[in-house]
Amino acid sequence: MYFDLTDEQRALRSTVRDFLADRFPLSAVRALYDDDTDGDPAELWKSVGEQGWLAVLIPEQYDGLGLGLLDAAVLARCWGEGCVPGPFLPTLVAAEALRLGGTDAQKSAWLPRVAAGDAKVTLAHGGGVTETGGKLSGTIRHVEYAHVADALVVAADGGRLWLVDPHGAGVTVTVTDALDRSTVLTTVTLDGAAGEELAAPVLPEVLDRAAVLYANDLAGVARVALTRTVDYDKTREQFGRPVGSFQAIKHALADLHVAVTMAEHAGWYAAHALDAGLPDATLAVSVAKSKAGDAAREATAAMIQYHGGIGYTWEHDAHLFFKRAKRAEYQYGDPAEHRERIARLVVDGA
Amino acid sequence: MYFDLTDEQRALRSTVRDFLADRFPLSAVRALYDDDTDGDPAELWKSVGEQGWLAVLIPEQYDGLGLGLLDAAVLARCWGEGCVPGPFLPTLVAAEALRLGGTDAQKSAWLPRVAAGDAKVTLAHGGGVTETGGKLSGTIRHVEYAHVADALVVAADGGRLWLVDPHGAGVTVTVTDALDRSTVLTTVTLDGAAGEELAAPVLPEVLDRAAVLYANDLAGVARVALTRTVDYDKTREQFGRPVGSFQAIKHALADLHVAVTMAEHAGWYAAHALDAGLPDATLAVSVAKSKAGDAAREATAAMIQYHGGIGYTWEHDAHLFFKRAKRAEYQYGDPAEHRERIARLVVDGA
Amino acid sequence: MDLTYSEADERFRTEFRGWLDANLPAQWRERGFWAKQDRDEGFRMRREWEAGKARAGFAGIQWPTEYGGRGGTPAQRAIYDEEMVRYRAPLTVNGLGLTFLAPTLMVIGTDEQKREIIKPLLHNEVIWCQGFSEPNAGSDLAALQCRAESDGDEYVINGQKIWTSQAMHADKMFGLFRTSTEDKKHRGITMLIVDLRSPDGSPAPGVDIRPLKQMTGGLDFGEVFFTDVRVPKTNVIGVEGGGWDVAMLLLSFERGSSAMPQYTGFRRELDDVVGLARDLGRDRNPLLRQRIANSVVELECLKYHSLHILTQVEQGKELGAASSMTKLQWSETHQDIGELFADVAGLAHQISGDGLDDLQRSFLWSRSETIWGGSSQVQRNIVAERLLGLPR
Amino acid sequence: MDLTYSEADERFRTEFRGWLDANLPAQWRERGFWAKQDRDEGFRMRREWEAGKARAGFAGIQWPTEYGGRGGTPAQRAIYDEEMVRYRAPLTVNGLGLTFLAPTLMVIGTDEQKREIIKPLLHNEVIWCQGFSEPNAGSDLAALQCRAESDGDEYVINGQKIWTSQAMHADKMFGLFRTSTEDKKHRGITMLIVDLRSPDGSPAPGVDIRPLKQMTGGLDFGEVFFTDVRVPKTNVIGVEGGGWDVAMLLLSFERGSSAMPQYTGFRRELDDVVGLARDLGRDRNPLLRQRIANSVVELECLKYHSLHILTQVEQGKELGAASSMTKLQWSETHQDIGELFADVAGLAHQISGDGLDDLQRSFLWSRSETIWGGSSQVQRNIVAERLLGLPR
Repeated sequence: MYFDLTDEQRALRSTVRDFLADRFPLSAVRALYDDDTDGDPAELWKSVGEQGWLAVLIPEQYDGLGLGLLDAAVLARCWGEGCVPGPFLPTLVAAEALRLGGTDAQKSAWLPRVAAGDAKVTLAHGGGVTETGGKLSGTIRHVEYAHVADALVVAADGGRLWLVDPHGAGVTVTVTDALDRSTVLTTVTLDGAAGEELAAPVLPEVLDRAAVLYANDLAGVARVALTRTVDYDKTREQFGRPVGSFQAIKHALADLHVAVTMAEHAGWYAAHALDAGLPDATLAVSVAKSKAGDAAREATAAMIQYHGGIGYTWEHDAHLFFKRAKRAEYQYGDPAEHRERIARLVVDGA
Repeated sequence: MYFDLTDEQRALRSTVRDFLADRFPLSAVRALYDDDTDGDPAELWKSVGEQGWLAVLIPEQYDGLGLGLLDAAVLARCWGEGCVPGPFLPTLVAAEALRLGGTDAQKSAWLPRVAAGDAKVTLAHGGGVTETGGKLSGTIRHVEYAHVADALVVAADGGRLWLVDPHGAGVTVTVTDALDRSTVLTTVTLDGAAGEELAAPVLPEVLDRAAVLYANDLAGVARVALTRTVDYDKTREQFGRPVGSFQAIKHALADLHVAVTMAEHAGWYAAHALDAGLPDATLAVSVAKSKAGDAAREATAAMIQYHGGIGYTWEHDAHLFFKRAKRAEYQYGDPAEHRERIARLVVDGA
Repeated sequence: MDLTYSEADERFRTEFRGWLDANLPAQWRERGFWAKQDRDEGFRMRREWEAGKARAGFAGIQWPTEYGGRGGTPAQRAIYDEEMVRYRAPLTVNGLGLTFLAPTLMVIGTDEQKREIIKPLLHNEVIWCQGFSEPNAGSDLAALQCRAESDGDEYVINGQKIWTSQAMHADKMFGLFRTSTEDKKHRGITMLIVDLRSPDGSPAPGVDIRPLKQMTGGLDFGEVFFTDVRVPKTNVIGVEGGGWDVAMLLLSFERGSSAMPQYTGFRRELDDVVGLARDLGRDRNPLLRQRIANSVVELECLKYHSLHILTQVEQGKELGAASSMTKLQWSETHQDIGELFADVAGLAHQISGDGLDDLQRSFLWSRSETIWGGSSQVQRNIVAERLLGLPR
Repeated sequence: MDLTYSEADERFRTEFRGWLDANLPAQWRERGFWAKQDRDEGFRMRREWEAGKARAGFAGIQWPTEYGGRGGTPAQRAIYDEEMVRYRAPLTVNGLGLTFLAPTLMVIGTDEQKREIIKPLLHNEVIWCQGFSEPNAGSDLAALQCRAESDGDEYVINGQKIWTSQAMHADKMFGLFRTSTEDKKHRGITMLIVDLRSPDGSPAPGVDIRPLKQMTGGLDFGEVFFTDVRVPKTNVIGVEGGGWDVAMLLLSFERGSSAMPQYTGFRRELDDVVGLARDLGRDRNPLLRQRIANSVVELECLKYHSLHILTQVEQGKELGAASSMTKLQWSETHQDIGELFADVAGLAHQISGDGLDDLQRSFLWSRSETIWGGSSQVQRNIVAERLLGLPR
């Protein structure tokens, strides 16, 4: 019985935190908000690739580390803690589709490149994409970083998955202007684009794994939003007392600490449950994503409220957390959708 | 423009409050909890009849006062404030069915008796009652005070209303054991019972008027629950300070004060809207009932919590308020049902 | 109960609607119109239009005619507010002056102040901002530090103000300044009028005005820095050292105002959310329907509450701290509508340029509404202590 | 992460299940069985059964064998808790003694106290209650007033205790009494053992025990009044005047306990609510489904949290104030399940004798769970100050 990170996982977490704080602190994230670049910091991507973190879930035979989802979740949480931008999680997710469902050729072609940080891939799902004779048509909205991707994994109607070249004929990628600029959301339009089908329709498994990674991102967002607020309210004075000594604020922050702690536990449990194939793994995925979405929304809203006026300015970090939390809340199932799935499991016994 | 009670209505409220505090204080309500009587305090009923309050909605031609629903709402609110038992509201509601939908003969037979306090009537609805040749069959649960009623107004499938003699053949009334003993809930079983049909299927109008009366009862429950808690917490000390000086408790009580105040406004508005035939009357009914149900549930739960241990005892009044609030919350539409009706009005434009 | 307006009041409504029909450009009423205008140009358009409205007699509805007001009733004021929102007429550009400064001067201003300030304010000849908050004095005004040191017939101001609405467009500021550091905290404060602009419109010497960007990306607030700015002592409102009492009087004028404009505006915003739900085929979703209905409940309650407040005002009753309830009710409800919008739109709530921009801005902006003008925490303190009598 | 139990632990589970299969009467496991028993008779049945369980070696799972315990691991303790709930085995009748008194004595008891108290407690030869709360000292223990005045080798106790669980059945009390009014409030307190019964089982002279009826109608608490009750000084636990520290030590033993029993019990209760929804044809209602799912979320989080706590205990780590989080999580979640039950049942939630009685009682009882054992307000203070480090 051991419910905690291993020493190795803790060491990884320290390394990643230090690295990100050094290479991509929040000031760099804030700079992205004022930039007109492509929103994908190239140097950060390069360094992350060099660290080998993109290899975390890639099997050793494809030059990866062959670690578990829990290890990837450790990374995702660090990403959330720092509101770190770039197609890191999208690439992990799309590479999971290739790992789980790709043909040997597809895996050999792509997984080593992903592991080395040489290829960016992203998952385009949730649109109404139809396929006729290997040609795909349809529009998929809110696809992360398709504009810089080397390959798209496209989910078509019926749950089949296709590898699509974003630079190929019949593919248009339009960047949209999202509130949260720690990601880039694009619209992918396919008009008879050539697709190379994956060997297995593994979308449900991929979506579950994505939900766990984003739940951990959200848990990281929530924790730092709370910690920053607690620290600020320990020293900021109003009416001659630290704001954090007012009981109404203390109690609100205490309730958030409970909620965020539960989201953290749930994030680890769900990752482990998938790794270990526990019978309640599906339930755990939905528990983790709904709890993390709720906790992050509340913690980041509290970050604004309990910083007072300054928390509402462009210059303060609060809105970076708030906007990222609000974005990731809806990715891979929002809390209400995951609760309905829990109801299907628990009420309907489905 | 005048949104308030008139001087007459305020005077009525004072009279009723004083009367009830004198004749049926909370100690008498508590005594009912330990009694094995029929749960209908006969003397209270007699005095209320003598005061003429049962006549409030009865037209003058039937020896009533011919006042409006707002006046009846003033009474209902006083009833709630004191957790007053007895078939007062049930009789007002069933008499409305007779007033609005009864034949001339039915009105002449019953309304003067109701106005004088000589007859108790109650509405039995929500069951699956079928009618064949004037004979009614079916079971209706949670009918208030049918065991002491002189007449039942029964809603049958298809929305038709029938006057039924509770002592007649084919009628069985069973008293059930409800948590809230400031009412008596019965099960009425009809097995080919004789029914005398009303002239018009006015059930929807009756249910709306009942919802408004019960909303005002709930607003009264909520207000007194809050006031009692505020008063207690002003003096009760813990850690050397009045409990009510702790900011977390202050803020919770402040939020409740806003909610209860809104429920009070909504209760008056809905009654007036029906009286004046305002175009938003239906919306106002559902606003009032849902808001009052929510406010009363929260205020009475807070009454227990913020009294500490004593608030949880049988001897303290808190549970009288809590149980009444919880009962009336589900009568004539619970908050979720009324919100769905609001959605039909606002979203569907129905 | 009588929720009808008098004939005179309804005549006023008809008259005002007539004026709006004739004078409010149709495209101004379109959703998103103002968001598309250049900020300064938009301000100029609103400033001029509002001045024309004042010249036509539709400003200062309840103010005495001697100050250029209309001398109308509280009900007419409510009708005015209602119609302005119903017509989607532009918001006033001089709100702080209209709501706070002018009523205060009517009570305690010198004759000269009344004459020189009130009417020009009503006609937008001078735009006013308010200088209360400072970086370390938000909810806690007694802690403010921006100094005004006495020097002969003048004060010399040094320090900073923050969260100053309209700072970028204001000509003058009325604000609180510390004129003594020896008295008790809230005794050493004086309310002063400060010219922010040189005759050519540039900032006056020693005045530095910087926009403060919000998380919406908008620039509705500013910071104002003072370096040796000289102000004649005739610019005192009330008396030296009496600033705290003047501020309390000034803030009390918020109380009488009903929340009918918020009601009308937010109901329309909610209608837009419902429309969006319909467009997205999510209007049958039972969870969203409950949430929509709940916002309707809270807004309708706000309406009833406003009618009650209006009655109290018309009856000349003291409202006490009721405005804190009003603020809590509208600001918290508006925040819920923002969250509802996001849940209806899903990930699309993130995307600008999709026709959602107004709702998106409102969603973000509503996060500030529970902070400025007395945070929800401060309002709850007031409700608990002044309305419920709970101990400090 | 490794959520499997060791082979030894799983062997323990098998063994314990075997004992339960053989020794727990089938009808005891039926819903509503205990509610139907006479209160005193039910207590006697549970007391004897539990003593038998202790004799079979299934008690004091983690206690050293020298005290009659099993000498097991924290994991075995968790398995024991889990199986007890899974089998619907009756709750212990000696919980306060088991959870608090015995572990405290193991640390600071005299040899005589250890010998004379712990094993008889484990075998239910003596039933213990706890005398902490007083009418004016609920959350604020330092304010307690029940006096124990020194008189030679004895103390003379006068005053009252309230909210005393098991008061009607307890043989002895361990409690906090004021032995000095001169020291600082929390310094003049001493932890004493008091005999409540005469040899014939009637209350001891000067002891008056009254049941305290709760809003459920149940009698789980009592009040205990003392009039000149004499207690030998050897009955002090720790030292005179050291009661506050003893109490802190004593309460710390709650920390190590995981909330697996609450998890298992509440999940089963939630299953009953789901069953009820199905019976009433309301299991397709999307609002109720969200609420059910939300309770599942909170309970599953409680499970994960408990596994984490268990790990910390097994690693010998200091848990600090984490038990306050645990208490908040389970008590607030249980209250939500109560409200959910009422919303599923509608008006029927009011009616007793309808097969809903267990859920109905739980619904009401859950209202007390956020008050006793440190109210939610007190727990939030602890979380804020001790876990987040916010200033007092």
